[in-house]
Amino acid sequence: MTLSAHDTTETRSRDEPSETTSSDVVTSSELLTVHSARALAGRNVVFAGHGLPTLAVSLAQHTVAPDIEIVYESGVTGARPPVMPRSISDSILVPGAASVMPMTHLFNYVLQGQRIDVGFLGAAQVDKFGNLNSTLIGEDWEHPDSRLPGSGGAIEAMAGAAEIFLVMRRHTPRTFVESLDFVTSPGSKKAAEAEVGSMPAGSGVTHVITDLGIMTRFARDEELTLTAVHPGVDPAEAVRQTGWNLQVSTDLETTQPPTPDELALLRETLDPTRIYLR
Amino acid sequence: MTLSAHDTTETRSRDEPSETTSSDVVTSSELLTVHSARALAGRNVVFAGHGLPTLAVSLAQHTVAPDIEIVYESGVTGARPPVMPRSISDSILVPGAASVMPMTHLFNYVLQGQRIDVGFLGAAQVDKFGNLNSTLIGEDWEHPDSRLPGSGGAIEAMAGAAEIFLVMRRHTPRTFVESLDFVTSPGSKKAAEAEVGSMPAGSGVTHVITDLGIMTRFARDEELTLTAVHPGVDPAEAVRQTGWNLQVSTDLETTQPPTPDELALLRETLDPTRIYLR
Amino acid sequence: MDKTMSLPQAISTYLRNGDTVALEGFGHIVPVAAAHEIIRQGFTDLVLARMSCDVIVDQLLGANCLKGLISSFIANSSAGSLHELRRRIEKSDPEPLWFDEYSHGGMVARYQAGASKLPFQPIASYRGSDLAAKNPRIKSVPDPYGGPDIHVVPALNPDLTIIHAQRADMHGNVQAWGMLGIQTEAAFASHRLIVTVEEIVDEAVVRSDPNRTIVPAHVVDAVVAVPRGSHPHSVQGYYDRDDEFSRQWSALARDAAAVQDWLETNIRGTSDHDEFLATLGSEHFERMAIHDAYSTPVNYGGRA
Amino acid sequence: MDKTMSLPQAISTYLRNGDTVALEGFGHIVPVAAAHEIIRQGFTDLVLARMSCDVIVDQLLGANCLKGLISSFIANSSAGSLHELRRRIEKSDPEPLWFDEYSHGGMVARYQAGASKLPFQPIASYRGSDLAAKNPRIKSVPDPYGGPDIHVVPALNPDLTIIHAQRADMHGNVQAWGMLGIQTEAAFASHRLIVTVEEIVDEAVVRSDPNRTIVPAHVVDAVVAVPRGSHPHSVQGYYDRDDEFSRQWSALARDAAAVQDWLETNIRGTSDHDEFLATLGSEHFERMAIHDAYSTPVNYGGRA
Repeated sequence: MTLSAHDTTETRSRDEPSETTSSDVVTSSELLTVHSARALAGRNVVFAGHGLPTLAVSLAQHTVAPDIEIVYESGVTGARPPVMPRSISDSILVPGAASVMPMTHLFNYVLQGQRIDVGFLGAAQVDKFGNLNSTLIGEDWEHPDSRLPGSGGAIEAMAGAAEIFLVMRRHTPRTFVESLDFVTSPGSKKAAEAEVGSMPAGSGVTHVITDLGIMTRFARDEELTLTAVHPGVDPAEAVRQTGWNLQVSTDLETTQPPTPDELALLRETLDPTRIYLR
Repeated sequence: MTLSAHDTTETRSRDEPSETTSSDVVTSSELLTVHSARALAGRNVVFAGHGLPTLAVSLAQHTVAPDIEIVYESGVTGARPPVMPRSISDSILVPGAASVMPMTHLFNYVLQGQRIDVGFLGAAQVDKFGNLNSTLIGEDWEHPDSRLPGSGGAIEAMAGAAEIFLVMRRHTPRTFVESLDFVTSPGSKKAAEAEVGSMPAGSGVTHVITDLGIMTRFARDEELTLTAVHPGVDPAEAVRQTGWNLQVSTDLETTQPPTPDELALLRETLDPTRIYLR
Repeated sequence: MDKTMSLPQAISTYLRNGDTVALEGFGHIVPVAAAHEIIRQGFTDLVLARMSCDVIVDQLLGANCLKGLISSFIANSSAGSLHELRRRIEKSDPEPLWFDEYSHGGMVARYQAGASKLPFQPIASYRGSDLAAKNPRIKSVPDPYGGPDIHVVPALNPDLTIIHAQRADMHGNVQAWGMLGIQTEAAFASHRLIVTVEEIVDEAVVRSDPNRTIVPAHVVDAVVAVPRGSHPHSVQGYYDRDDEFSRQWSALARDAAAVQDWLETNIRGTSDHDEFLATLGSEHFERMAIHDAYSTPVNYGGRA
Repeated sequence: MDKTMSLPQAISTYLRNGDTVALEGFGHIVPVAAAHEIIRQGFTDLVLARMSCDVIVDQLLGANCLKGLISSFIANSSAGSLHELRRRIEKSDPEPLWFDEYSHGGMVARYQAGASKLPFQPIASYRGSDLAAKNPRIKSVPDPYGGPDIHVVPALNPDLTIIHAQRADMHGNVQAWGMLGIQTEAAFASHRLIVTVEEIVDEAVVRSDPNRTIVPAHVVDAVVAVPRGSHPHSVQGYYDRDDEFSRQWSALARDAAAVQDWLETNIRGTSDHDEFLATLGSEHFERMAIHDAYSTPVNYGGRA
């Protein structure tokens, strides 16, 4: 899993970590966290789960967005846990937090209330318009091959947040698919095309941050477009690992590797025991 | 305002207080409070304003309904104020109370939530089916002769409570009317006859306690019937003072005067400084 | 982010003529000082949303700040009538007032829908009431689960909400206790939010009791320290209500000219809330003194 | 009124076969001991309402207590899958399960409508979701204010709700802090209500902080003292979560026979919650120890 310096201009293999300017070995988690944090510049209120999104928001607070505030699904805002939380309902989030809202306030007034700038979500499947499936794999909805956790608050985050950032640890054709087995959280295009229901407040998925690069989409009817690859990633590989005919930006960029400062913050200040920085 | 013993068998004048078995002078407030308290037997949760209803519930707690609980419109339950509150939003209600609910809980979960056995209301006008007006006097709704406070929570108490007790200090044809100028809080009959809206949960006004006697009504389509007069009150006087053709029960009773115990509780324990026992 | 500012600055920054402004607080922690500052700055054509009216409604009307009122109870609590308001409604004197009337339950539902960004909220209590007949904004929808049509009230989304509370940190995490009214919903429903508080406290105080926070910082635009900002209403743990003030208002406001004199002397004639309080005299507040009654601390501890 | 009773007595008094029972608590203050007592008493044909599933859902399924589930998240938090539940849904093994699925927002709205005795609650988030297409109980109504039709979810009114909290007085005034979930709404929505608590305290403790009460006494049928009643979930200020227990469950429950063995030994083989805890050993709980972090008291004082 180590990477020698001469590999940087070549297409690296999937399981190899990328490299930083300081020649440190950067894990996939670190890479995803750093790019998630950078994408938070200019945003104020973030709805996030534990793990990478929490780390990304913490890093953003130390770098691009000092005043950014994180809201957890458990109703906690302004948490300052002494150690990384183990889940969004870890009671370690509560001592010293700025507020704990009852669930009616969190779901009605904050999420549906359109108070969130960016919601972080994960998914089992995503399609080209940023529709998400976290419910099931298989064709028979009543007897799926694999039953997944379901929405939780994902549907509300998608509908209420101004933007959704999707973090996917593994960019593969099984997760980036042409057609979802189940549309749990519809993106803005699919929602707009439906016949019934309130229009979603935001743009749906605007950033997908994967181990290969970054896809973005800005307008409702726009497809996710590969706008950046990580150093050493061949854009053709990203296209191959995507289950639809992925559009590649004519201005395709190579992401700037994590800086020594970013890595030092992550490793020494934010997750020194490497709970999430696997 | 004093009353000598030989008057007890005669029809007393409106402004004279009635008499107790112990020959104490009983004020109108005391009389109304005692009969309101007695009517609370068997009830558990009461929605009440300050003043007479508060006193009545306190008296009931000491007599016919030891476990009865009072809920205030300000969200306070189980209040134990050291002195009588001056209004339902007097912050003297809070120290030592069992709970203070936010207004969403009080209006949605307690009142609309049908958690109230008896709601005490007053009104500027009441009609034979227990419809109440607390909005305006006059024929032009946009420019009334006299604009009154409006509903407050009266509409919600009427619709959500199992029963409403109406306390009217002065029984007159101006307040007991054939036709209301404005139906603020519809009784169960009028509500049922309307074309739109959820059916009310309870029976509407079941008891009207006045300075002349007590009217009751039990079924939705039943009119208020004079079922008792206070000692010394001619039932014909109650009929005269009512703006509709008041039905008088064939089993008309004379109310039992306040007992020495009830009066002692009111005067010495519950309102020793006579804030409400005018 | 430090959101503290002065009251004049907060009002001039976040209020515009013609706005719908919610001033909430149910006989307790009422933003009275903020209402007075609105008068001082001479705002006009406002629509005021306030469940339970009180002296500030008469005062804002007398100062010609309001073109409309959204309310569910228009008396001066137990202190009597609001005569400036009654003159407007009964006699269109000095001019008509647009009055959008609901019950308390209807106002709660309107704020709740507004905070939740729903177009409306169902309400079960309006069947047969003339209030629903009179107000065309109270509508109904069918019940797809088989019950009768149900009334709905529209979302209320004020341009500006102002609330008063016991304390906040400089970021705008607001804590209040005692009778809470509809402040949280009015705050979330609003496009802009000013919070006046008895004290701005160190964030460590707020963070020692996060369940006490009624409005989180990200909803707040300005935090203003205004001691005695709720007078003549009470603030639990700080001062009692001034019933004499409220009763005297109901007597004074029978005379429209007296209202103008009072506003000229006490509001327009004072530069700020401190100066207004000074006109009442310091002995005045001795009557409103409270005793102390502290809550039993609870343990927020997590794993060691 | 003294509403205290033992857990077996409370469950046998207020639960019936076939009931819809809500067990709420969002990864914190979860009524685990009460779920185990339901298993011990052998109830069947229950429909369980629970927003976020956890080990007790697998355990109630394994014990054949449930014919149905109403939920919005069916994993074992971050600890893995609930395999007993997955077998039921994926393979109807050992038999089909009626599963009424919503999002968290939909469950919140259902409880809120139930608590408010409304037939339904509007919800803005379901446009375009297959969840709404799949579930015929998610319907829509027109918006009389001119917007698009809006989705609605039906009221949820459990026959019995059970919640766990830090403390209550004997009358049933319940106080909780930390992450609160949907307990207040589940309590008010229910026809019957059992509250298990870490401690039954003197009413003076409760009454020193009335804003901390999440459910007032008049809604409560039974109050039961069950220390460590939420294990393996945390109770703020009392004990931490037992993640190892939850992870081990996800491993164990891959084997249906192991689930039966576990229930036989640990639940049916123990007479009550204390005996269940004793099987874990007292050292087990040292890992869940917490430090203390007390709230700053607030002043509830009124006029002297």
